Amino acid sequence: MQIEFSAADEAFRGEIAAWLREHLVGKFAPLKHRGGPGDEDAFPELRKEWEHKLAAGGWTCVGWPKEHGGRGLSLAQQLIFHEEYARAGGPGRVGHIGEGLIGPTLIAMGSEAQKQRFLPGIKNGTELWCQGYSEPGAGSDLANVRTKARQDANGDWIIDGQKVWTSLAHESQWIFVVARCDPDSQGSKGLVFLLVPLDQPGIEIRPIRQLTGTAEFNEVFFDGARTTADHIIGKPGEGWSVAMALLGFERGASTLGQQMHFLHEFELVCQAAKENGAAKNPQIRARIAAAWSGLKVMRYNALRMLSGTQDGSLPRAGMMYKYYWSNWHRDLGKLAMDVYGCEGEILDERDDTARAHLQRIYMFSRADTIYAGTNEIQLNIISERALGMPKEPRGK
Amino acid sequence: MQIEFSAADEAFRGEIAAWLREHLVGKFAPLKHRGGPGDEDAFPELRKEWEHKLAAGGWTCVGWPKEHGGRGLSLAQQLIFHEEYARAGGPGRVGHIGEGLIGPTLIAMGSEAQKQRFLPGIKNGTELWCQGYSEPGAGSDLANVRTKARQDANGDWIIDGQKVWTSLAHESQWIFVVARCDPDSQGSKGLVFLLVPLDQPGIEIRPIRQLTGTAEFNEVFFDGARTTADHIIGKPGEGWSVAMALLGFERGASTLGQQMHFLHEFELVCQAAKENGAAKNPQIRARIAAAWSGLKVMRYNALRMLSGTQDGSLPRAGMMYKYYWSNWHRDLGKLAMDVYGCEGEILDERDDTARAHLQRIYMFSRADTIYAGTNEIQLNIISERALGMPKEPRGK
Amino acid sequence: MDFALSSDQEMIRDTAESFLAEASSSAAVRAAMETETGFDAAVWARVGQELGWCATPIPEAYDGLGLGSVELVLLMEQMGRRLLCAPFYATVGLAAQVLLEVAEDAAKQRYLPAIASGELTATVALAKRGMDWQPRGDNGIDAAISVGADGNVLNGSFAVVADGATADLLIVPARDITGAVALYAFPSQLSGITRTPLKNFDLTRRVASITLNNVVLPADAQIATPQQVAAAMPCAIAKAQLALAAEQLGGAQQCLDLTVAYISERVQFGRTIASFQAIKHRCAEMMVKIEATRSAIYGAAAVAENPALAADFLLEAAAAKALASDTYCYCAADAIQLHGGVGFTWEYDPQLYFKRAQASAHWLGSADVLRERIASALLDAA
Amino acid sequence: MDFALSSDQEMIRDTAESFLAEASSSAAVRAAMETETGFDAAVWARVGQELGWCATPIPEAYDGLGLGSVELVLLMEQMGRRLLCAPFYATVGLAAQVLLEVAEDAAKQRYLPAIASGELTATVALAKRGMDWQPRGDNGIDAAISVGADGNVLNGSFAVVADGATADLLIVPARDITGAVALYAFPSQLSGITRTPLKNFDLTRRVASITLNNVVLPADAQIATPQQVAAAMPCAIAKAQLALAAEQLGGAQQCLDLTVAYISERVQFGRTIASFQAIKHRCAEMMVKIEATRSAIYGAAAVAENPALAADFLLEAAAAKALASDTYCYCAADAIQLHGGVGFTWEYDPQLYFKRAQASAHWLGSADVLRERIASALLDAA
Repeated sequence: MQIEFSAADEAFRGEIAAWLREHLVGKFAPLKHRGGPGDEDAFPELRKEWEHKLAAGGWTCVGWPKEHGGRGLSLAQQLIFHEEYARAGGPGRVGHIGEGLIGPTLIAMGSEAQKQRFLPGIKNGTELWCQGYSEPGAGSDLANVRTKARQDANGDWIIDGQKVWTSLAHESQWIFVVARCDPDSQGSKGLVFLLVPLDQPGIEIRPIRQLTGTAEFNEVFFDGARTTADHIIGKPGEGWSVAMALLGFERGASTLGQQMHFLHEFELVCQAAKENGAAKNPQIRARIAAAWSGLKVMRYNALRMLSGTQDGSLPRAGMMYKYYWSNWHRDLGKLAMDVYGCEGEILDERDDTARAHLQRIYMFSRADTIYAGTNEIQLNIISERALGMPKEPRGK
Repeated sequence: MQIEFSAADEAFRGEIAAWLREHLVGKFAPLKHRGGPGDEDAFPELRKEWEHKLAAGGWTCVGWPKEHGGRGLSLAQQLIFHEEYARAGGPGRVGHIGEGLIGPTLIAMGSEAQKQRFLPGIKNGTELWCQGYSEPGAGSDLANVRTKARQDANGDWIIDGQKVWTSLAHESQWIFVVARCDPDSQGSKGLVFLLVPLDQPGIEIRPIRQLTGTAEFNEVFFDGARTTADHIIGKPGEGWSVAMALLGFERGASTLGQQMHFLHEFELVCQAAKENGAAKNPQIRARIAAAWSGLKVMRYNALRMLSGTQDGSLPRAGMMYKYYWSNWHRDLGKLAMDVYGCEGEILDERDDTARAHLQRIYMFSRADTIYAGTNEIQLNIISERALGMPKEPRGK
Repeated sequence: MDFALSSDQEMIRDTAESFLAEASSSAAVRAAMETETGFDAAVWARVGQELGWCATPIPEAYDGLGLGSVELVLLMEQMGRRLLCAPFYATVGLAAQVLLEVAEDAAKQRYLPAIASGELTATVALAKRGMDWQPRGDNGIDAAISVGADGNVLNGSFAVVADGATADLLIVPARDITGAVALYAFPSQLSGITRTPLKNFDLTRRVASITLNNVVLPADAQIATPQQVAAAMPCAIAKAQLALAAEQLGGAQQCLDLTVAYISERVQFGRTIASFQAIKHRCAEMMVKIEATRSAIYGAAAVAENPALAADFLLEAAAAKALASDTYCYCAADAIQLHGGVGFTWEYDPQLYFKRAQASAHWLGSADVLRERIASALLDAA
Repeated sequence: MDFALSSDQEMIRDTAESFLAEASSSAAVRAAMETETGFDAAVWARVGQELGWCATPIPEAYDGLGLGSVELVLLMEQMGRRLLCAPFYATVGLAAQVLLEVAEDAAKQRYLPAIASGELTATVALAKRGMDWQPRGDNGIDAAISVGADGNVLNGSFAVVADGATADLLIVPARDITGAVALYAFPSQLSGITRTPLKNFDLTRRVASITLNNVVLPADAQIATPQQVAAAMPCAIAKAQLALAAEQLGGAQQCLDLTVAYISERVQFGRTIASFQAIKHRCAEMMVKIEATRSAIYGAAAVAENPALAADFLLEAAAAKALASDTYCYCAADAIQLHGGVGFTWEYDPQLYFKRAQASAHWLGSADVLRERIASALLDAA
């Protein structure tokens, strides 16, 4: 158990830091610290351009194996990459669903043809992806999929139904969809995992306005939408296991990058408290100290999770990871507003001020404990899988 | 809605306060603030003598109707009595189960003969009562009674089984018992409510040692214990409704007296904090302020509860009453120990010091959120009865 | 001693409840909050002139109804429950309380009847940087009087004033020529007054900044001396805290009611969400907090009516406001969480309450500040 | 960078786990806590002499094993889990850390080998009124050196000293003749030392008060100068905090494990208690707190090994101790609650953990104090 990085790793840290110092400037400067969750509609075109710039520098898909176009970085170097990217204020990645979720899934489970067709677009930032899992009737109950997929005479898939909470749908070219291919099936059986082009008449995208007033999420309506027979991962009926495997890639090295964003936000809170005198309020002080402890907890927790256990099982540190960060982040948003006091609710004209940033966190972090498994689902999972307590019975 | 008492009520306040000032002295002085929950084994003989003294002064059963030997006080005067009793440091009443629970139940549902037989002994403090509800297999699941009662040829009831968490069993002459008289019944059906003399060969009382090291509670074993046919309230099979009616008397005017004890304890905490400097700790200050708010909440909440709604239903203030006070009290115990810091765990030689008192609260208040309906049961009841949410399903 | 509501009080509450269910429905609130002033003048006219709510706490001597804190609390609770967009709180919950408790009788005669009749809206600027008033310290006030050719001249600024852009009458604390803080009231249209509506995230209640630049005050502008301010502002603020706490209570109650209604319909895993025990307990916790807050507020309102308990009232109002702020924030946050995905959409109402909860939590003292004030009274006295 | 335990570290943990499951079973703990000294000398001999645990953090130069904070943390965690009644914490978690970080080399040579071999027990008296050490302020220390005919004479008192009645070696801070606080070590049997065992509610770890009345010290008693104390005590205390935090973590883990085991068997309403969702979520919350605490502790232990991160270590140890104190108190309290009626009996074990949790929460700084220290470092620096 050691906390230091090797000299080679530290040299690598210098390399990525220098590259960012050199490139995240000029026209890209306004992107600093922008485009994260809750801010995904910030500068979409410029962020796509930034994605190309990153790709040109060889800084996309750094954890992918070299044979698939990645940089093949070690875990330690991936950590360093994500840390330095976030430390530099690198903007939210429009390509993150491709790079972090569907890309690794294709590498693990896709056909050779699919890899050749899709990986380069992800790697180069030219094809962006979004995720079609949740449905209006099935937010937490992910297996309760009602979107239907059937094959026509020549094998093309025809999709009807609706997905919801799809971020970046407007900016993306592709969506991966879990749909029910066996109409008599229920729950996690009879599902199929499809790759579907978004730009077609059978698909309509409607933004959902959030409590922030902005619209990061969308509803995606499928009305006879089509994709070809070869755009399937796994076989018909195996959709659930593919979908779950994909979610397993969520807890990757990029979590350390998220934490650097959190650190940045935490520092904004401290700065605001020092400036307006809230730093003299003993209760605020205690909460700031607790938030700082939480940053340490998340860092070491992620390192424990990524280092794994000898038997390869997902350790408890991994099972509580999402619950912990989402609640920490929500608390930080509330703390920030309490630091600002009466002025917390005043909206700044410019949306790149510290207060505007922290107001976004205050509001959008409410989604953190809901999407990707609500707090309640997380606690169910922890009690059932980590503690072996009885499963919550389904109704009916 | 008004908070003042009438001039007549205030005169009554002077009367009881004066009586206590005159009588709670001399040999009775050590009883001040003693004998409450968690301290029920303090000075049992002297407290029985005190009960007789109270009775001689006409200060027992003050809320009972005059025709049953009570003082027939108005609700306001009952509040005043209990407040002044507690304010004077009046000791925990060894007769409280008789006066507060079985007495009112007999008045409401007992036969004339039972009233004549039992009420005077309660009123005079010469016959003490304890409660036989909980069983080892059914702490929260009160209806899951396994103690059996059957009638012999001449109608006497024969009781076999076990009750637990019975306080004051050693000091009492009588126990009221809920037992199953229909061996084929389940749950709240087929139960009988019996009045049983404790001093008989078929009954054995074993104290249970608590986390405090002392033994306020007992197990009571029934092995062919007997009571006569006339010592039943209601009919065989009606035991559950009698038992529930009895519990309804728990939320009486004496709750205001409990609050005066709480105020006394709160003042001990403030005093300790001032003396040892903990009163300068901002977190302790915030907790003390919150505890003070809680005292106000409990007082007004009790007044709302006792004043009732116009339609006679138990208002929400009543449904949350027990949950609120028990958690407040538990928090106060923890606060007290945090005020004492490193010295909190040091046991004083004399057990009438403030620290000893607060240590008892710290430990015994853990029982507050468990007995008479655990926190979890309380929250079930609130969500189901007050909010109309679905009932928790039974297993099997 | 009787803690039940009288039948008159129940009627006041029930009337407000049914009026607001319609006049301040979710659709009505959403329409009002998109208007320039932030409220519907027609609804406001009904509230002030037809229903006579503005007259509630104002004594009969000033053409009011002469009712008390309990009645005002019952009204505020219902307004908070429905997020009524209106200058009621600034005018009646705050400004009328300040006039009643602090102002000279001449000022009361001049302004209270017009407030009671619903014709005059008013607000109070408090600390320089926000809606706050600390009984000790100078609240950062830089507004100051100087003597000009045409009488007293006022300069200064206030960063956040409730309904500051629309109120007819401004009441502001300012330093008199000795440097002590007195209270001034004057029409908001005087020359030299700049009222800048601020964009704020609680769209259901507007705030503005106010700058006073060589404002020549009318001769009768001073409504309270520094001595009167020092002596009586704490009580006025306590009454305003209590009214705000009641509004917060109503909001918290609605968060719970909306949540229970939604989760009783919403099915996941083949069951209503309401059937999950963890969810039930969360709702029960909300109810416990709400009822505790209600007890504190009703109790403080009863205490407010008893002059012999004036010192108690200051602390009880502080406690009620602290509890109400915490309870509202808790319930609004949990309403979003238990609504799940739709909870953080613009379309569903929890977000409106969530924003109001956070904004009002810092008006007239945060819970931290108020608890510290209580602690000081308990622990620092000799 | 690797955060997995090495196989050696896993072996240390697993050996401790299986040894203590037997040697410090509930029955063994309950027997030990009724003895006069509060621990079983035979078990202690096995711990110190046979298993070599006392040697763990002591460098090889002083006949130790030269292992680090990670290994000590793993051991302490298991001892806390089983409430081992033994002078291990006072001797190794506290006294050895003070000797290692603060003392002159001669003192290390004199005492550390004996501690490593398990032959010498030791403790440190800290603040006058409790087991605490504030880096600023004088900790109320009134113990002071004066010069007598036979050498230095020590007078003073300490109210609460861990294992103070049984330790062979006493280490105490005392004012030297200039009034500055230096550190002294001497045998506990010297004339003039009164060690009074205190009755305390955590029967699994004894405390004593110590009075020093004209104690004539050996010539070599001073083990650190005031300068050394000022410079190095914070790090020694941070190491002691970390060791205590690990012990607390183990206790919290056992509270959860005992609870899950009990409620998985206990049936109410025809179901195991473990099948109620609200109970499941409470257990999950415990686990989240425990794993968060474990991450903080393991991280701080890794930081402790890196001299370049010494300043970070002080804060991270404080954070770990604060988290561990809160987590332990929370889990012990919930263990009682979820055990229901039997939870507050003497017979079931949760009460033992509940008392240890409260007692240890105030050793070496309460969570309040430690968080304020962190806040000060974050917010008050220039």
